[in-house]
Amino acid sequence: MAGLEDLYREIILDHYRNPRNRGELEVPPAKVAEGFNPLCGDEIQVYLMVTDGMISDIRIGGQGCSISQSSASMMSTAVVGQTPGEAREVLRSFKEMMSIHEHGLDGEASPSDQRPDPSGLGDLEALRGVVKFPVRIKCATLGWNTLDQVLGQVDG
Amino acid sequence: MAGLEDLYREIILDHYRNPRNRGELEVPPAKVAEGFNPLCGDEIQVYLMVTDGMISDIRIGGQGCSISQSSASMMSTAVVGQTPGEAREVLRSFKEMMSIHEHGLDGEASPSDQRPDPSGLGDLEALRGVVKFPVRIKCATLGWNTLDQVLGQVDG
Amino acid sequence: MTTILDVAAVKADFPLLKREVHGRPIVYLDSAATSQKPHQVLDALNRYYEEINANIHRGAYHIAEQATTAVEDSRAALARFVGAPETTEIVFAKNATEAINLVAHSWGRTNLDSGDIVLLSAMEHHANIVPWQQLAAERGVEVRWIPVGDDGHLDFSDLDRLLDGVRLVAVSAASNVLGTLPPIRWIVEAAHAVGALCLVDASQWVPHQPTDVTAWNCDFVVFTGHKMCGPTGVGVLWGRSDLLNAMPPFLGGGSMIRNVTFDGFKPAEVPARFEAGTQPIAEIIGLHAAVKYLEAIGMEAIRDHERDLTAYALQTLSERLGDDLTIHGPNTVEDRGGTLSLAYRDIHPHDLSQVLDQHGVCVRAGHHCAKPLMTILGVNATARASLYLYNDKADVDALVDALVDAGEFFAL
Amino acid sequence: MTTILDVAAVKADFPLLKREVHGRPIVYLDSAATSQKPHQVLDALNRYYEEINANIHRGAYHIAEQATTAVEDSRAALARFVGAPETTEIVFAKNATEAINLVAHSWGRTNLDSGDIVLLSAMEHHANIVPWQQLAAERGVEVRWIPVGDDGHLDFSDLDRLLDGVRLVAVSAASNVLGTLPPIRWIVEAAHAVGALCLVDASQWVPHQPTDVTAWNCDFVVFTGHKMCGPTGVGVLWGRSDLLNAMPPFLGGGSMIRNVTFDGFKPAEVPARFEAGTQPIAEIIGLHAAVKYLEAIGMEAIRDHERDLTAYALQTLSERLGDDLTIHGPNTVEDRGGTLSLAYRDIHPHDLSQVLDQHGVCVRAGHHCAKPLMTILGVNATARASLYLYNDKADVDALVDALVDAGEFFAL
Ligand SMILES: Cc1ncc(COP(=O)(O)O)c(C=O)c1O
Ligand SMILES: Cc1ncc(COP(=O)(O)O)c(C=O)c1O
Repeated sequence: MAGLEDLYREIILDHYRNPRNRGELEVPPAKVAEGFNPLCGDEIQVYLMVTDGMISDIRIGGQGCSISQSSASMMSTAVVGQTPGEAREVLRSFKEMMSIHEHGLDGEASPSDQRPDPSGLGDLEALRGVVKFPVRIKCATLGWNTLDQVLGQVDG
Repeated sequence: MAGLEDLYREIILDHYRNPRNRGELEVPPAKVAEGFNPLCGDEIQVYLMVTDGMISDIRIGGQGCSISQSSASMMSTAVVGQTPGEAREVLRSFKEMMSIHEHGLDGEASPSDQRPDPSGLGDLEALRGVVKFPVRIKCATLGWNTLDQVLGQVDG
Repeated sequence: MTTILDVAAVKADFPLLKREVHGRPIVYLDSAATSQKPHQVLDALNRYYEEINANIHRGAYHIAEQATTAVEDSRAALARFVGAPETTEIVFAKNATEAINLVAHSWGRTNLDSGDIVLLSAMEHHANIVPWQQLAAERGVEVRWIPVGDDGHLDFSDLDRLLDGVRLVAVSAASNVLGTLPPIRWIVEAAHAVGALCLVDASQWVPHQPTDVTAWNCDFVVFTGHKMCGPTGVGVLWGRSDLLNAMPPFLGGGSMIRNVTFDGFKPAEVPARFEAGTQPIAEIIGLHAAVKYLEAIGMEAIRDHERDLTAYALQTLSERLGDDLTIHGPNTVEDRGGTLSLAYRDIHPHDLSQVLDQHGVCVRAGHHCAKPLMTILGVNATARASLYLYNDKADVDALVDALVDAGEFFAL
Repeated sequence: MTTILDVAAVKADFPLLKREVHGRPIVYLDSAATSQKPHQVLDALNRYYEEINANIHRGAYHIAEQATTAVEDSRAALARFVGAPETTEIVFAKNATEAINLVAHSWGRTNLDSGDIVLLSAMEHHANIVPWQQLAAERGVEVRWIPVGDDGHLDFSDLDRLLDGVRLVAVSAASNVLGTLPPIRWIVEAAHAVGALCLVDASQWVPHQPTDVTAWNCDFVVFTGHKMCGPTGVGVLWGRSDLLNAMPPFLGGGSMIRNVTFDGFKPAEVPARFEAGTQPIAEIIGLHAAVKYLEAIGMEAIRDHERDLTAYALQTLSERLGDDLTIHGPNTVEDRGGTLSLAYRDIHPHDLSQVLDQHGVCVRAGHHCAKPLMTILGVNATARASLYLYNDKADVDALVDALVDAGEFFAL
């Protein structure tokens, strides 16, 4: 049985209370994409500035729950300074961590829950507990899906 | 529990084997209407000739099961020689006999099943047992609903 | 004559309410999303499958007749339950959503064209918005909105102007977010006065209050089985017979035809015309059991019980949580149902409902399929607690305790 | 490796097959209309309602998560069961009929216009006829027919000419009247060769044979839960993801949106886009239990069992009833399923099935929602006996005995 502490790790609450890289960037030169969680109405904007083939700045706008906000905040610190290709790699690893496999009716943890960290996701690992709460996965991935969209607008 | 003998009274089988007034009439001067039982595909044509305000001839065409065929045959003998108004009255009485009220899940007979004959339906009374077989009610009323249609084409 | 509802006895009828969540007894406060089911309904489903399961309207054999009769008995019971003049005015659908889509496709696409206006309230559920927006996108029908005031009531101050040129008014009898109970009879009268029809989305009304479509004098009513103690998979459209008789079919397939040839088809009579394919037979029969269950308790008793409980909730919440808590919508029980949309401090509804879940308290977090209304409230989401016949004061107390606990958790 | 089906053990799983009718054990031979349900499916329904009943995709609380997971698990299981490449290609509907209507409305009204041609077989069920005739009446789409030969097979002799200008071929994988099993893979190839898509109505296939939509290489497949040991109220559409992704929504309402504003809505991703309103949650979960049940027995074993039983039926019927009996459709088990449409002397099918009912034997009488095919057969109706995994030789014997008795009754 998953408890609150699996979901609300300290680092998550910290990013929620003190979100990193909040705000906007001027578009253009930056790019922006907007994501919705159609289930709960959360929305998020991801602003991305790529300079010399590197993510030189990223900003997060919008509203959401602690999970979507902290996940986006962590995401912003994880990808800033990376190339778009590297960011896509992190994105892929994160989404893989979030992918649910067969959950039993009794909410057992999925196999991915026990796997060691193959990807060096670092702090983002704290979000692993979200897979025990399938409904919240959409919260955790909202920012990332929006990053995916905005990355689609940049080359390389 | 209703048995076969409730449904297939001897007089019904007789009308099925020896249908009265089968055939067609020339249209015009006669009127014709066609009825379908959408559930089983049965179809029937009722030809009606009204002369001097009286049903001077009626013919039944089409195909159907013993219940729909015998019911139409009995109907034809019941209304020939009547005025359209009198035929409508028989129609009303017959449909009333056929109307199902609440049947329990265990197929108890409906109240109308026990009622004495208020209408002088005569031979048609033999069809009363059909109400114990709700699916067959559409068979029994097919000819009558078609009569209703063709009566709609005549005046008076 | 007030009937009294014995809530302990009622609660005992609902198997799910005996379960525990996270080691605590469940406190189910999400009946606006879907209600729990009494064992009487589950028994009816099992009885159907174990004794008379057969396809309907087509078999001459015994169990097929029993199944057919059971489905038609359900139709008759539903007609009585909502005060419909004719049994044939009851059309079964898979949910309220399909029922509204049926009207939008069949009546709407026959009667509405470019420039025609549909008037909705701004507190409608998406089920009563999107079908009309589809019509708008497809053929230039205009959608207009009755605004919602700060008090959570519809604002009729500009109604005359809004009604100008309107062909259909489509409103909810009870809001699934605010609990608001708009004056349906009065709205229908206003609609009819300008020659418009009125569709009432009674999804949040029929489970909680006595319903009389004849007294409402409206034209279409929809509601959904799973919110009224019935199974999932069945909804209901009631329509005035003259309207239904004039409407073309929506879904095409088996049972809705009078004849099919290589050249085309002729539709069947109403209601078969609108019931294509194998119906949700078990679900229709289960819904009948739900209606019987509700009738045995009495819709007046249910309404009174919920009103008392709502009053208790409004009072307790405000006493114990004070200004930390906002309850959206009307604040007196006279003009609201037991659906309470809450905002507690600045805790996001999703997080709130997650902490409440640890207490076994089930509330819904989200936009409740009413995004336009959310923009009026100025939020993305609310946490919604909704009461039903099986809830009691202890449930309300558990909600308040859990809210206090959530406040502490996120204040850390 | 042939798995053997233990029919006595299977029969014991089905509560309804233990009942009596008119004092005789029931002999259920109407599975083409709807199948009986094993207790495993009823148990799953009860477990859902008693333990995790909650609306899905919207609640953060525990039982809502469990219900959501259970529904998505069912989707994944169905995808595997029919060989779908992607789980998101499985769309839930209320029955096969709605699934076809979904394609006709969403894909059809986007892609077909006046003069475009839809090619159907002349043995289709009304569910796969009327939606296309509606499209024909609405926008001048032309419906063309693959004829049926005297042998009960589709007649492809003129196929090249028939395919000219065709945009969609829509055929059944198994006829619900004749038992015919048309060569789907070959038909799909022919359709694709002229740039047409192919929709397969697998309502009478999926319950009885291993299914592989990838091997068929077709574009849409529909089937219906209640014919495959599942509950009423749920059907399935499988569609190629590139097609589904390009299709607009059909029913509008909750859950199928990405966003709704006063100005309009944006649809959600596939499959949510096509699942408006509260889904048949219990039914989807019950269907999963049915899939597990069928998989545990093995679809090959079921197919082999039915083939053996059909061979036995064909032989026994002809031995004992001789020329008094006509069996419509293919007369060898290699190219037919266990659906036997019968004509016995000149006894009307309705009367036949009525007498059979007195023996506890359930067969269907009527046009089986295939009126165009009936005109080809030159009849208004047939009596149809259809076999499934729980039927045995004793059931076939009971059918023959009852037919003999009916012959005597009406010969009086
Ligand atoms: C071949 C075929 N297609 C479609 C259907 C329609 O299925 P449903 O009534 O469940 O929509 C049926 C069964 O009635 C069928 O036999
Ligand atoms: C007011 C209102 N209308 C319509 C609906 C739609 O009901 P369903 O999802 O059963 O179609 C709901 C519930 O979701 C509702 O609350």
